[in-house]
Amino acid sequence: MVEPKIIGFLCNWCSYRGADTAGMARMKYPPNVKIIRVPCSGRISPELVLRSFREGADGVMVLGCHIGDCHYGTGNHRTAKRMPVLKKLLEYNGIEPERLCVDWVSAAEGEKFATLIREFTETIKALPPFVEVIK
Amino acid sequence: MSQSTGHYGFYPGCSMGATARSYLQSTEAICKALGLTLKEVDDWNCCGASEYISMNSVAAYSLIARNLSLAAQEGHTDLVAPCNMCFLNLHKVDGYMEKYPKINQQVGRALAAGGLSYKAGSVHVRHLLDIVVEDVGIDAVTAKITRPLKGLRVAPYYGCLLTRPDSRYSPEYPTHLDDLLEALGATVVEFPLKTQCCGGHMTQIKEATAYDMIRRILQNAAEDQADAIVTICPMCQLNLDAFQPQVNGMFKTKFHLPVLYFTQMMGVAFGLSNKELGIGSEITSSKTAFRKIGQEEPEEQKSLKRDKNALPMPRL
Amino acid sequence: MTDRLPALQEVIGKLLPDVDGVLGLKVGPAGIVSPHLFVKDLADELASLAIWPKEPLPGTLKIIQKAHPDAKLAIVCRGCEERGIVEMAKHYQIDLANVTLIGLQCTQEEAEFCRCAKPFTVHAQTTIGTPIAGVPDTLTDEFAALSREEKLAFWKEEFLHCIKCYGCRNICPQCFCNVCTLEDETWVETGRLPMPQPAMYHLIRSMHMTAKCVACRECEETCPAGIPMAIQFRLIARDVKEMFNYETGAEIDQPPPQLLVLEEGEYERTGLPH
Amino acid sequence: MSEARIGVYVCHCGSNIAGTVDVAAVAKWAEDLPNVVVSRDYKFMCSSPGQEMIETDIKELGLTRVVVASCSPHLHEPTFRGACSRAGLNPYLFEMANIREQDSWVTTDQVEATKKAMSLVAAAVSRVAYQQPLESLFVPIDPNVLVVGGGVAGIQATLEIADSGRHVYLVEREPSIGGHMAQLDKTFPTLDCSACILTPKMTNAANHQNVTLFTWSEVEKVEGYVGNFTVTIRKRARYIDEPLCTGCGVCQEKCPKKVIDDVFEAGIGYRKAVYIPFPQAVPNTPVIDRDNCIFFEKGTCKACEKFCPTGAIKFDQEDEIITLKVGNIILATGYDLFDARRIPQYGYGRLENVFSSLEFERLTNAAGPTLGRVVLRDGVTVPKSVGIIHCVGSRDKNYNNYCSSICCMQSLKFAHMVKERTGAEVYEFYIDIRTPAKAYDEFYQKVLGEGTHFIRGRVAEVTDAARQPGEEGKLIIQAEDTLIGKQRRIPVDMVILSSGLEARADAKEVAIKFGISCSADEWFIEKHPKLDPVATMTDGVFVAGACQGPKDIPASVAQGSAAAARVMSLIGQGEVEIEAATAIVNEETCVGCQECIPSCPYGSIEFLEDKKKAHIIEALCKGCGTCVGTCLSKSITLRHFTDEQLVNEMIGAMQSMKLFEAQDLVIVE
Repeated sequence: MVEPKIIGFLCNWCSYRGADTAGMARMKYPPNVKIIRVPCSGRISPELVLRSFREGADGVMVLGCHIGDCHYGTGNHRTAKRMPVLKKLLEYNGIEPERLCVDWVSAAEGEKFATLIREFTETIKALPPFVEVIK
Repeated sequence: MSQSTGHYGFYPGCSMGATARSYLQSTEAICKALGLTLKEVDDWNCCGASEYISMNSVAAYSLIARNLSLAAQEGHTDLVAPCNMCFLNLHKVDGYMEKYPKINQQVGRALAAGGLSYKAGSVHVRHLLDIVVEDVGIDAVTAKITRPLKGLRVAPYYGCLLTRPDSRYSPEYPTHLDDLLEALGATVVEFPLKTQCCGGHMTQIKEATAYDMIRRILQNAAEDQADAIVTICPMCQLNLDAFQPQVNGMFKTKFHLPVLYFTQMMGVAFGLSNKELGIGSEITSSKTAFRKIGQEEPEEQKSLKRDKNALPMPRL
Repeated sequence: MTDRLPALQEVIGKLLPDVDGVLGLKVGPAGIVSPHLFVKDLADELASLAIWPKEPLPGTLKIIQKAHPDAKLAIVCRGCEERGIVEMAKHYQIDLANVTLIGLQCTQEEAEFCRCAKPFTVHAQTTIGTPIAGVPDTLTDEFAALSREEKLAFWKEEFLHCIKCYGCRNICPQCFCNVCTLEDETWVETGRLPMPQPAMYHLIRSMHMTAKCVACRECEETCPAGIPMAIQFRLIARDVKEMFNYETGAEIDQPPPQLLVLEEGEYERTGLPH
Repeated sequence: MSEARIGVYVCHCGSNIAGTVDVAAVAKWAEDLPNVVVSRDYKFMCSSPGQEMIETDIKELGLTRVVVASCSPHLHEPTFRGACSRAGLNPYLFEMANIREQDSWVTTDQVEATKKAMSLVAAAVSRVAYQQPLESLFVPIDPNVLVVGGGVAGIQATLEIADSGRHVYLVEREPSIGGHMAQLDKTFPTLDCSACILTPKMTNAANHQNVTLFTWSEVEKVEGYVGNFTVTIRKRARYIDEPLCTGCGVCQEKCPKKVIDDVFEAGIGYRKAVYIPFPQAVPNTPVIDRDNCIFFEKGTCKACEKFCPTGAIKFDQEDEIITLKVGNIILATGYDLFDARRIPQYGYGRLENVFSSLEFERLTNAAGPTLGRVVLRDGVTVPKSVGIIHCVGSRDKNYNNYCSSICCMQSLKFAHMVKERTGAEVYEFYIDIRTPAKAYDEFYQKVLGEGTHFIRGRVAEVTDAARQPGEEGKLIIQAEDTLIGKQRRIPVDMVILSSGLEARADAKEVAIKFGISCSADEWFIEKHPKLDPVATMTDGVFVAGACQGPKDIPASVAQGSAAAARVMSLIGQGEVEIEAATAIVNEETCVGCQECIPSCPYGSIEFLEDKKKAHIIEALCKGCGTCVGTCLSKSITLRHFTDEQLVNEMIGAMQSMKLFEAQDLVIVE
């Protein structure tokens, strides 16, 4: 089975540091996710996610701070309002909504981050490769 | 919360028909008074107590799950088991079937052989005390009181199974029976051994050990001048009540503590007759204790008045 | 379709003297109906007033208001157009202050044409025609019942016909951006027909229609390939209603959900993890 | 960006990266990436030779972009940015690929780890080409400092900063500073009298000309950013006019209302409705406890007003709201004691002679309710045997998993003091004796020498139900003695519970108020647990003492000084560099729909009525990019995180992944 290609947009203050915490604790997880750092999950516009799918990503992760923990106060509230609509849109276009993972990881949750990556990679591996949709 | 109509599935258990007939009589009496209808599950079978589970666990679980399946078929979402042992076994099996797919599968196969099936978690197993305190509520109980038990000192005995391994009440120090008895007007004594074991079947296996365990509980109740012990399980009632002569013989003590069911105490407070409540069938007679109702309490031995330079206690 | 014409003519006629102009539809010399600003000095033009086929007037109103910010205008608007105007006002594209709405209620036939759930105006003081109940949107419901694979195939088939003429964007009253993201190479490839799928053009436009689309179905009506893209917009509108308790264009002073932070209980309805 | 000349540097990080990633292969592979003119790998890029390599390449090869593939940007982005600017290259023309924390350390398979490193490098190279030079904003630092919490850590920080000539506002929630340390009698291991070593510091802090002390006050709101915080403080009404009050204490004598003091006396002593918490309180101005004062309840009494020689009682006094401008903030808010009532089987709150650690501290304190006499709850009987239980609520999966670090030494101190004052038999129930600092273990040996019995096992139950003869009237401690493999029942007169430390009950709200975050146990999260324990992720906000995690007095004092040093160094620099990555509106394409304005968490976007366009106030913008994500017409760009950069970073990663997928590249070992 071809290894899924996954793009992860992580917010600099919580989820990116959560990834570093998982690294510092030497937790192991599949290498499929390539992480792109953004200041806040609020910066991630739906177009960025769609463009990643268009480029052939089999899965996209949008990880931010827990609601109430955002370093910028209410940045992640916007994510919580945009991404569910985007998930519905994927569904209405016949694209599996599970291809978009939206979750919250704090700087201390290395374990949760590693588990999230393992589970998401498995979910995507179970789906047909996205490239087939493009043809 | 159970069905709002106050209808429950009822799993009486084997002792209610025999040694604990008074528990059954008093249960039916207070249910009538509180408007609860307990519909006995048709063709229920023994709950395996503690012996069968230690012999062959899957067979025991299947035997127990049969009762759950029957209750579910009769459409009950709540199944009431007044005895601690039945409650624990039914509750445990329901939990195991939900948590361990292997057990769920094996028990499922066994039930299917009898044309039955059971979806884990579909029936909430409840103890009768939990129904009275949570669903009926203590206010509704106090509204029914015509003869408060004022003057009677009682030791609330939960037994060791009700709140373990997990329950909505503190496993070490539950207080919901205390609250109920207090609402009935009785004085609830300090009773730290309220969840210590009464010896269970040890009375048949090694009397000396069982009698020492029973002595501790009687001694702890007697120390606080309790007039009676109030319990919620036929096994505990039997052990604490029936073996008092043997304990007195072995340890040269002079305990005379009647052991009654909380449903009997509620019945008395509701003004029901002894006959209706099966009062009098206990081995250690409760006549002297019930005479205390309405009388003044004996003077506290430990001076309750705080010494002037006594240090304040942390509030609970 | 023309039964309400005399009543409309009468209302406009009475209104003309005290407004700078009334925006409505007029039959042109070649019999083509197009938006027209009726003014009091040319009152006789009312004779060629038209009702059908409908044209989205809010876009035109915006252009006139941008040019003449303090002109006192009136506009003939159906239910969807009224919702369009309300929504545009929330984004400061139209100033509701000096606009009087002349409500035109749709007939059963017109409502069915647009599969419209609310073929009537709510805020307009003067209205013409009797409001009727909404019509079920069977096309959208049938689509919603399709399986994932069927949905994929449905759009693959539909979007193959898309020639990217941007007609749906141009006609849409809510698409008021000066420069459109859909024309930016970073997001939507240019020069490729049929467009590769997943069709970035349509996906991005659907996202932009969140809490904006007022279900006026002009996009479908104007599409040369007859692509039913409004299905996506309407399904998203249902989700926005359910998740954020917001109906596009319904309340004048209810701010669009994307502008607000999460309210009590809103997060639970997004289906996102706790 | 065809004309970019990119240098790629792949770090070995000793074996941290090279152990799993074939760094030479990555460097070799990167040579063929677009616009890459040089690609090297080196043992330690962050070392000075590593940095010099970058600097010489920039100068000699005319590099216009630099990519370093090494550790997390949170560690060495400033280091490499420094190297670039030293060589004359704008620091924002630099990008990192995190191939350690997010690759070598988390991937087992070496081939996969190397391919991932290559994709991350490709992404960084593809992104860096689109990066533009930026000039950071320099903002002056307000030299005033806010210290929140007047415990030992807060006092230490306040004194150090005030001594350096800067002004400090010290805010303390209780009527007096001193914190938990003021409640203790002796401190381990030196058995110093706690008040004797703390009071001089307290009075210094209060009388220091560079310190403004706000007691009985709380911070309500914090706005702004490093160097420019605006802090709103609520100074609660004391109902006593501080300048007039001489601290003579007459009001406390005359006040008829006696109340249990749950805070300072930990519930074991009393105080009046008008009170100072302890004799050496600083300031020694009392406060009137509104909830228990008879005047406020029934409108009568006013005894204090009648007898006050200076007429300082002011019943109509109102809370005061004060706004301060400060440049830096130090949080030293301390800890809460674990409430032993949550363990019913230990009987605290039910069995009379079970005491919490703070209660026992007050018992032994000469100014305490029993003037230092160790007695039972009846206030009279001296105990003949005492049981001390360690790890109450700590190292326990039902309560707190962590070790509270101070309870062992505290219990040893209790054992010594019980022995010294009562000669009673002492039993300590422990899991491990932890004595991790100077002279700690010697203290343990001393307590052992005094004949204290140590039983290794977690206590199952404290009960007053006697079972064997000789247990009547006693508290029986039941525990498993793991060293002899038996259950033991030890009857004692008194039990002391060495409860663990917990984060303050309101830690979460305080963290949100100051813009920092909490761990799962609600301790404040430091910038880096090992390398930066007193800073936080929010510039200008520092933490010190137990609020950051359980620690003893020496560690708290050390952190107080550390936080003070960090603040003084920032003030010394006079200005602070503000992230240049702020957002800017493209006024041609903005259509004035104003959707971005409410989306900004800092309200830093204004609407220009004349031009009908949005405009971002650069000084207020923190560069979060929420407005960029909101704007449908893409009219707002966030410098250093533009759409072009992020999309190309994604494309760089995707194309390399597709390449590997196609070639199923085999890495030559």
